[in-house]
Amino acid sequence: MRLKTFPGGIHPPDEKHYSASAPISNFPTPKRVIIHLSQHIGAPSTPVVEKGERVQKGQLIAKASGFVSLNQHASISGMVNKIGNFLHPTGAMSTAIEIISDDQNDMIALDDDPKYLDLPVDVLKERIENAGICGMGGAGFPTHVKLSPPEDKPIDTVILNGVECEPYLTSDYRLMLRNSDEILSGLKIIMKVVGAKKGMIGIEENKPDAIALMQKRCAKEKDIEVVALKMQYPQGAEKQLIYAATNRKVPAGGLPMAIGVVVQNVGTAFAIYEAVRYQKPLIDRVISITGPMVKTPMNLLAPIGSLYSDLVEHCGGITGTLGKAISGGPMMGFALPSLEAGMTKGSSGLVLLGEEAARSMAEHTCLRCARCVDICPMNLMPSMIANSVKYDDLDMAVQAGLNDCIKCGSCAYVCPAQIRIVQWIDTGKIRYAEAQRKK
Amino acid sequence: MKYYLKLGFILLIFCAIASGVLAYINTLTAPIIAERKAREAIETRSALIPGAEFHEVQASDGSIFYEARDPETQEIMGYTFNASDLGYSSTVQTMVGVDPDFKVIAIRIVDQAETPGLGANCTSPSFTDQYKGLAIEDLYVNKDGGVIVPIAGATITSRCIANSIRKKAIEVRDEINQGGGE
Amino acid sequence: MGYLGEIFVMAMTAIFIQNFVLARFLGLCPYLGVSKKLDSAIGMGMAVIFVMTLASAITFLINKYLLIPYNIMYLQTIAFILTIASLVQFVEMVIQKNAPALYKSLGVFLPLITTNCAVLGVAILNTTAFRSDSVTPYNFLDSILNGFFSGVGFTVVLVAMAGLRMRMDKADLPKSMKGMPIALIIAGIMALAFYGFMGFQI
Amino acid sequence: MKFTKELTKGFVKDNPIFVLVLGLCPTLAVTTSVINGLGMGLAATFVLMCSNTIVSMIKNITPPKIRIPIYIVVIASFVTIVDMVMAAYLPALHKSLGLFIPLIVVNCIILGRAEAFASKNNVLMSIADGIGMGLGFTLSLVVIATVREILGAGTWLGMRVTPLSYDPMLIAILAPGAFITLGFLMALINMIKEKK
Amino acid sequence: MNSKDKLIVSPAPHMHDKTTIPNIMWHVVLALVPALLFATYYWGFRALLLTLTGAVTAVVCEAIIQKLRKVPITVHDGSAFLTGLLLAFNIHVGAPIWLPIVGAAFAIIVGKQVFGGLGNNPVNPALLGRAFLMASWPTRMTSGWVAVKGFAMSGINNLPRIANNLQELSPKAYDLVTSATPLGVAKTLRDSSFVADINAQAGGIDLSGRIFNSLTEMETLKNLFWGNIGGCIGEVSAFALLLGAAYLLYKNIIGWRIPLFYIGTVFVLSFLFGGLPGSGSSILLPFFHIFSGGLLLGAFFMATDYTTTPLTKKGRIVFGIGCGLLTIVIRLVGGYPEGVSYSILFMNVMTPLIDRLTMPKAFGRVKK
Amino acid sequence: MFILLQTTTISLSAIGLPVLIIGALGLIFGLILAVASKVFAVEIDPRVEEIIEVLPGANCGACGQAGCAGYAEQIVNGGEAIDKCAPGGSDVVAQIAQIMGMEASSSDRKVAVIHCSSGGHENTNWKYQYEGVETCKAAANVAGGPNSCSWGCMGLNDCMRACIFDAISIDSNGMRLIDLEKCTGCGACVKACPRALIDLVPINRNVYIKCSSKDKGVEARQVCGSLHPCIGCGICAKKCPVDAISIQNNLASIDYEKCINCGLCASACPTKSILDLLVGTRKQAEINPEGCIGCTICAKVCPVQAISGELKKIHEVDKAKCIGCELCVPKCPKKVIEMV
Ligand SMILES: Cc1cc2nc3c(=O)[nH]c(=O)nc-3n(C[C@H](O)[C@H](O)[C@H](O)COP(=O)(O)O)c2cc1C
Ligand SMILES: Cc1cc2nc3c(=O)[nH]c(=O)nc-3n(C[C@H](O)[C@H](O)[C@H](O)COP(=O)(O)O)c2cc1C
Ligand SMILES: Cc1cc2nc3c(=O)[nH]c(=O)nc-3n(C[C@H](O)[C@H](O)[C@H](O)COP(=O)(O)O)c2cc1C
Ligand SMILES: Cc1cc2nc3c(=O)[nH]c(=O)nc-3n(C[C@H](O)[C@H](O)[C@H](O)CO)c2cc1C
Ligand code: SF4
Ligand code: SF4
Ligand code: SF4
Ligand code: SF4
Ligand code: FES
Repeated sequence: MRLKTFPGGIHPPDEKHYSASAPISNFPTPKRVIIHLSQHIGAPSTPVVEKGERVQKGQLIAKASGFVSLNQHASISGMVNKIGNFLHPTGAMSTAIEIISDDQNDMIALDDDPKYLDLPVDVLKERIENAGICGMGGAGFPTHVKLSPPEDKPIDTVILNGVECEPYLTSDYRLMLRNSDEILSGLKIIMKVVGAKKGMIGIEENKPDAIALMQKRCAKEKDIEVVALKMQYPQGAEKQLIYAATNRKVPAGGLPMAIGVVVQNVGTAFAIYEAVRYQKPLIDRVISITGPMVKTPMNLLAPIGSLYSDLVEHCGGITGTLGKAISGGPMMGFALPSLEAGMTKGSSGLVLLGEEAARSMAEHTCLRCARCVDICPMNLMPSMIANSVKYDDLDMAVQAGLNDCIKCGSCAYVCPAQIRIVQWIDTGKIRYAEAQRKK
Repeated sequence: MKYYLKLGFILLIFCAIASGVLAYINTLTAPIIAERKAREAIETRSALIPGAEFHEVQASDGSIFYEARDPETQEIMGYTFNASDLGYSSTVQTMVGVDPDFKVIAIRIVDQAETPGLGANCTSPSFTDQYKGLAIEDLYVNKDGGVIVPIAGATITSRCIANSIRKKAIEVRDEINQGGGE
Repeated sequence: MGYLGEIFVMAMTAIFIQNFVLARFLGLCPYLGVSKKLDSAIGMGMAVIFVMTLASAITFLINKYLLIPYNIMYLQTIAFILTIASLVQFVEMVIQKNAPALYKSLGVFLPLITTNCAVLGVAILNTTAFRSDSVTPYNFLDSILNGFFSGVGFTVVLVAMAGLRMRMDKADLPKSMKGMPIALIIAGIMALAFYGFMGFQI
Repeated sequence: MKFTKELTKGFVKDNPIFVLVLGLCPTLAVTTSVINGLGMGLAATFVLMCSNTIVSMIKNITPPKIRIPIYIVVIASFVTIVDMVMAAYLPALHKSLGLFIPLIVVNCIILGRAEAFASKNNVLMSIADGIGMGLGFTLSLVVIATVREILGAGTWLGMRVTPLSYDPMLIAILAPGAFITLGFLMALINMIKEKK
Repeated sequence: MNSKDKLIVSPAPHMHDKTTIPNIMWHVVLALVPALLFATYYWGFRALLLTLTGAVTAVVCEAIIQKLRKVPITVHDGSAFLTGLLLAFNIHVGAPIWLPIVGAAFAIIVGKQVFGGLGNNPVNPALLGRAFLMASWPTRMTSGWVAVKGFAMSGINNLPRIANNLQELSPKAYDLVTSATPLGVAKTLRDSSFVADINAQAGGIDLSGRIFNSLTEMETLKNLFWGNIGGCIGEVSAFALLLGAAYLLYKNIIGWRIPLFYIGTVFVLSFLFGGLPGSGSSILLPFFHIFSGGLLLGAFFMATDYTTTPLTKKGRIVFGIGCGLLTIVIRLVGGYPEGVSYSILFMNVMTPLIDRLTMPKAFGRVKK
Repeated sequence: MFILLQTTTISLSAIGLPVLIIGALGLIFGLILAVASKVFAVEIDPRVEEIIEVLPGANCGACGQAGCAGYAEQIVNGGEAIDKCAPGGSDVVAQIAQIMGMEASSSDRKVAVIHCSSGGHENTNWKYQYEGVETCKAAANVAGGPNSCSWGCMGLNDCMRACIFDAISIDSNGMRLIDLEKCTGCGACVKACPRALIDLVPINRNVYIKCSSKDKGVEARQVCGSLHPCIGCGICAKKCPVDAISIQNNLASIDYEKCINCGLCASACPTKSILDLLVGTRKQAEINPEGCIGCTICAKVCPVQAISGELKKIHEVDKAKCIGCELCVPKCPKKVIEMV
């Protein structure tokens, strides 16, 4: 069978060998956690605890400040030490709640509800909302919002995103191997919530055991299909995945629901399952600590807010001189100025690179080689966008696709002139927003 | 309405004065120009067939050529005519003098706008002198089997000159022969 | 070769082989002045086509029915330029009043063209031009067509120039080359590229 | 003095070609040789001077609505005079300048100066302006033609100035060479300006 | 900066493909080596000398200009070397040594550096250099060509097949087939007065038709393929060029669109119109047009120059077709026997417009 | 072209005919244009008309617009610069400026000032090694910017590139320096700086706060590389004789409506984060006893009470106190105060 995929795209080395064979292990309760109020797209959450207050594991410490916002829960028990500015995994400073562990590890009570699938949709949604779940595939969109499509946009298909096309990262992969049943249950919950008939799980061919396992689990499910995909970056991007799996194109500027699709990360599905069945808030997730500089790369189930430095310590520390620490994957992740950042619900990995690998070459003038144009999965003109932004021609940049870019980084990856196309595009988007505001 | 008329009238005055002045100057220069042109033509002809007296002849197709006669004996010394054809980037016009046997006496390029340094070199004597004494049937550049060495890098121009003279000369000869026959 | 063939030759000659700008050196001021933006270049080009066609027609008539019969060819320059200037100004006023949309995209360029060598140039050249057999002088229709195609030729290089210059706006040119120098060098390069059409035997 | 100022400004400060970039068609078309450049320059100077004079004389009796046609008529008259005189006395030059003599009419410098200067200044100043601008124009033409003639034909004013072994670079006297030469000359001027 | 001990932070992506500019350029140079070897084999040391002279001049000029401009000197990236190399490839081996020097200097200075260097030039510098040489010293560029030892310039070796005693029958025809390049012969055979002449000289037999047939027969095509003809240094052997082209295609350095549509257009048009006026067509005709002249060199190595060709996929198709069309038009009715360089130059000039008109629609965007 | 009149005598027809014909053409066209200008008249902004009048009417296109009328239109409605007309030269520019009412007087012109002394180059403490697009705007967006101070200059010169008048340069300390002569106050740099460090200040004000940090004092000291951060201590505000300084969010700012250029704040600032351009060049007031009538006005305006004297008695300046603000000089009714 010809594997499905999308037009364009690149083939970076997948580098998953560092951590692919490490099963998920538990990260012991850390000394302190830093829980950011902005772990998601939308308004930052509002703290409901004060400095000096003791909190239980799982206790609500910040609540959503609007519909498109999120609840945050304590991921360990202990004392609220400070509410202030801390390093965010995106590299910038941002407001967070610091909790110092008291090693009690007492958790709020959970109750099991094995008949969860019979609950009414409202209750399901409410449990998801209460649990503070946002997308765990990277963008961090509040899941309860995504699962409330307007009436006039019926959803017929839910796709679980198990692609994990970013090099190095293996958290979704290991999660699929460990919790395949739970993920499947999560998918069924999502399908029920949005009323979809069909479910799909998209997995790339470089994870054959995950494909096999999922196929085995789905063997009896008529409405659920495992879609094996050709290896190609950025297959995991929503629009590309939808096209690969269903041949439908999300309209530019539109959302997947416009064509009746909802995409959720497999980790999100797992969190949804836990939230619905046990009413467990989202307080931990699987994260890959990997890369050539990590002594023993691992996939850790760690409390949200754990410091990257602690996680690295747990993995045996750093070998050699650290050049760059990337929160997320190397294609879209953020380089950090230090490891003292608390992980968020969207932190799927930390990649540590040596000096050599971290260095990049200086920008040259665009050669117009058109490699970027050829591989752009969104069919844009990356070089033209970058150059137009550089010379302040925003109109041209928009015509060349500024606003359609998903910032996958494929263009910058292939550019022989080392042009930081994505950074130019980012700058362009900021300037464009400024210009729009002025109008 | 009066205002418009006034405007029109002012412009009229200006135009009138201007054209009056120009017309006057024209009456001064026109004769000089005309005379110069005529003189040039005569000079060229005389240079081609020195010492002759020229008589205009109208060919049956309306074109004009000249009979050169000895001013004393009235013996025909030859003919001159203009030949032209499209060269590389312009029409090249040549004035040719031939003897009564239609062997070339001399040629002169009278008008051309070929590429300077290339085709435009056709006016140089080193090119035109080659024609002297050639029979009109032999007017080919060497690439076409004749003896005329083309101007370096401008075969097209050279070829056009040779060909135009040959064709025109044959026409003129036929004309004369016919006329003579009658 | 029928008349269609003649038209084809005329078009090829005017557009590519004897391009007004690149080979005849006419209309250089707008070529270098109005080629900074693609949109204005297109507007200008259209306006030039219009004016050149119109001027070819009217000057042909003036030449044929006024200047030649009364033997005052030496007044050609003054008669032509007066006619062209007045006519264009008149047309401009008409368009501005009656078709504001057209005026915006095209009419605004009209005054720019009045005093442009290309227009007077085509008018004068028409009076001495021959068809491809190099004996038949241009008739009324020939003149109009020649004016039209010459305008098209102008437009083609003007628009191409605008494209190239917009690319140069986004390049790290040496400081001293910015502006006119680079435009002139591009013009030279274009002229060289058009040499491919030289010596066509059509 | 104001008169000398008006006279000399066209040479460098307001040079019509290198600074104002006007009247490019004749500039590029006739500068294949110095003699042509000189001829064209002087012809334009004459027209410029005369038309400036007349325009400045009649400035008070021209109604604005038909100002331009009147100026054009004035200019065209002088152009025609130049044309006829040149044809009569300098036939060779007349032939090589060809079409570009009548086209002096539409040379932007001339109408521009008539409008911008002569129609607002007195006769003396207008004459100074006309001569100055005209000579500036001529000067530029000669400079360009010098470069082109030497490179492209190996001669200057018809005299051979290069060693016989020099194989002239034809392109300099062809169309592309005209553009490129002017481009580089202007870049040179920019460079000198920057240094200052 | 006093930050050497700090972590490196840069925007995503943090991985990069290994391909760099020098990498690409030197690969292209490598792909041209077979052609250079063939030329050296055929014409001896002089071919090598001219080529290297061109390349080195280009490098030196680029270095000098960059020094004057006070920008980093980047001659190691090979683009100047490549420009010089390709320029010299477009000159015939009989040319004086100063020709590639002057041409390369012009190509680099006017063709590239005045625009700010690599990536900014509007037209192909090497071809601009060639056009400059053609316009400046047409005689030098078009005379003094040298045939490969033991072969005729036109590639027609089997003269008896045309006529046993061609030299006596028609000296003009003999001259033509021995001393003109294949395209030169084809062009001359389109001159009706010439054709009438030689046919008359030969006493009424269709000499021109015979010559043309010999030109397009298998044996001559073989000579064209291996390079046993007269021509410019780089274009001589179709085989060597195809070898290099295959390497570049395999390495993904050049795309397939431009060469395919360029050659495809030439194929179709020459099949339809490539014969002598009035004579029929043959499937060998396109091959004659493709293997002769600089078409393969142009299509694979010069029409694919990144900087001067369209960015968009559709644009590259338009570009290829445009080049093919112009090449054939110039070859058949133009003023030169060969039209590759001018057609590419012309399309270079049109490139910004093509790019504009063929902007792709973003994924998911519908046509208005 | 010249089919010639073969007459040598000046005949009537040789001159009369052309006069008639061209004259008629002139009459016709004059009429047409005159009538058309009435019939097809279009309302336009009178300023556009005025500018058209002023422009040379050569329609050469040198301005890049569609002829003179197009340019005039663009000046009035499109915000085009007024100095683009090549044939017109400088006279025309002046005339257009008048029509557009654009003459700016030079005394109250504003110039740009950079409120940061780190210069983002040698002096800053770095948070990380930045590798990326070398513009401030782009860098500001990568992990909050490469310098530790999140308020300070990153030194990637967006301002310098934005200035088309070449007014910004880098001094030997790596600081961005604005040439007050060249600066036209166009504000391009103000817009360009992503950290909003640049501000337009009247040219006759010579004391600036060279910091924009809103961090608390301790923090500011830690992160600032230049060691001249504003720590918001408020000493300057207390020292200011005219209350021109206010402290908000740990940062001092000067109200230039009030500032008198005395420089007291600059000398008082413990972290030396106030720049005083006039330091060392200030003169002190001296009262010429000959003319002093003892009106006490000067003593009243002096912000530092450096002038003393009784009513109707000769006043004196206490050199130890005078700060050289020159406030007294213009107030003296007898004009006997001089700065020496
Ligand atoms: C402003 C905004 C509004 C969104 N609204 C919805 C929504 O109403 N329904 C939905 O299913 N997804 C919604 N999404 C989520 C997107 O479909 C998508 O999942 C999210 O942007 C992350 O996708 P990515 O990681 O591929 O970028 C929204 C996203 C954004 C940024
Ligand atoms: C370039 C790119 C690559 C992505 N790769 C993945 C991926 O490998 N796995 C994944 O789950 N989400 C990936 N995403 C995010 C998805 O687009 C989408 O947001 C997500 O699957 C939605 O699920 P969630 O809301 O549960 O996170 C990627 C997004 C982009 C823009
Ligand atoms: C810029 C340029 C100008 C040319 N001008 C002429 C010309 O005026 N006359 C001409 O016959 N060929 C001209 N040619 C054509 C070439 O020189 C052509 O190769 C030549 O005519 C062939 O003749 P050959 O066999 O003597 O080299 C010109 C070519 C170029 C590139
Ligand atoms: C596939 C390929 C083809 C190239 N072809 C040319 C060429 O034809 N002429 C040339 O001067 N440079 C060529 N270059 C080199 C380089 O692109 C050239 O110097 C730039 O045009 C200068 O900006 C080529 C480079 C590549 C990668
Ligand atoms: S332009 Fe945007 S969508 Fe296209 S390859 Fe680059 S980052 Fe990806
Ligand atoms: S890949 Fe880089 S060099 Fe190539 S066109 Fe895109 S931006 Fe330019
Ligand atoms: S950009 Fe404007 S305000 Fe800023 S320094 Fe330059 S001239 Fe002054
Ligand atoms: S723009 Fe702002 S941050 Fe950048 S160098 Fe200038 S003052 Fe500093
Ligand atoms: S001189 Fe200005 S357009 Fe020709």
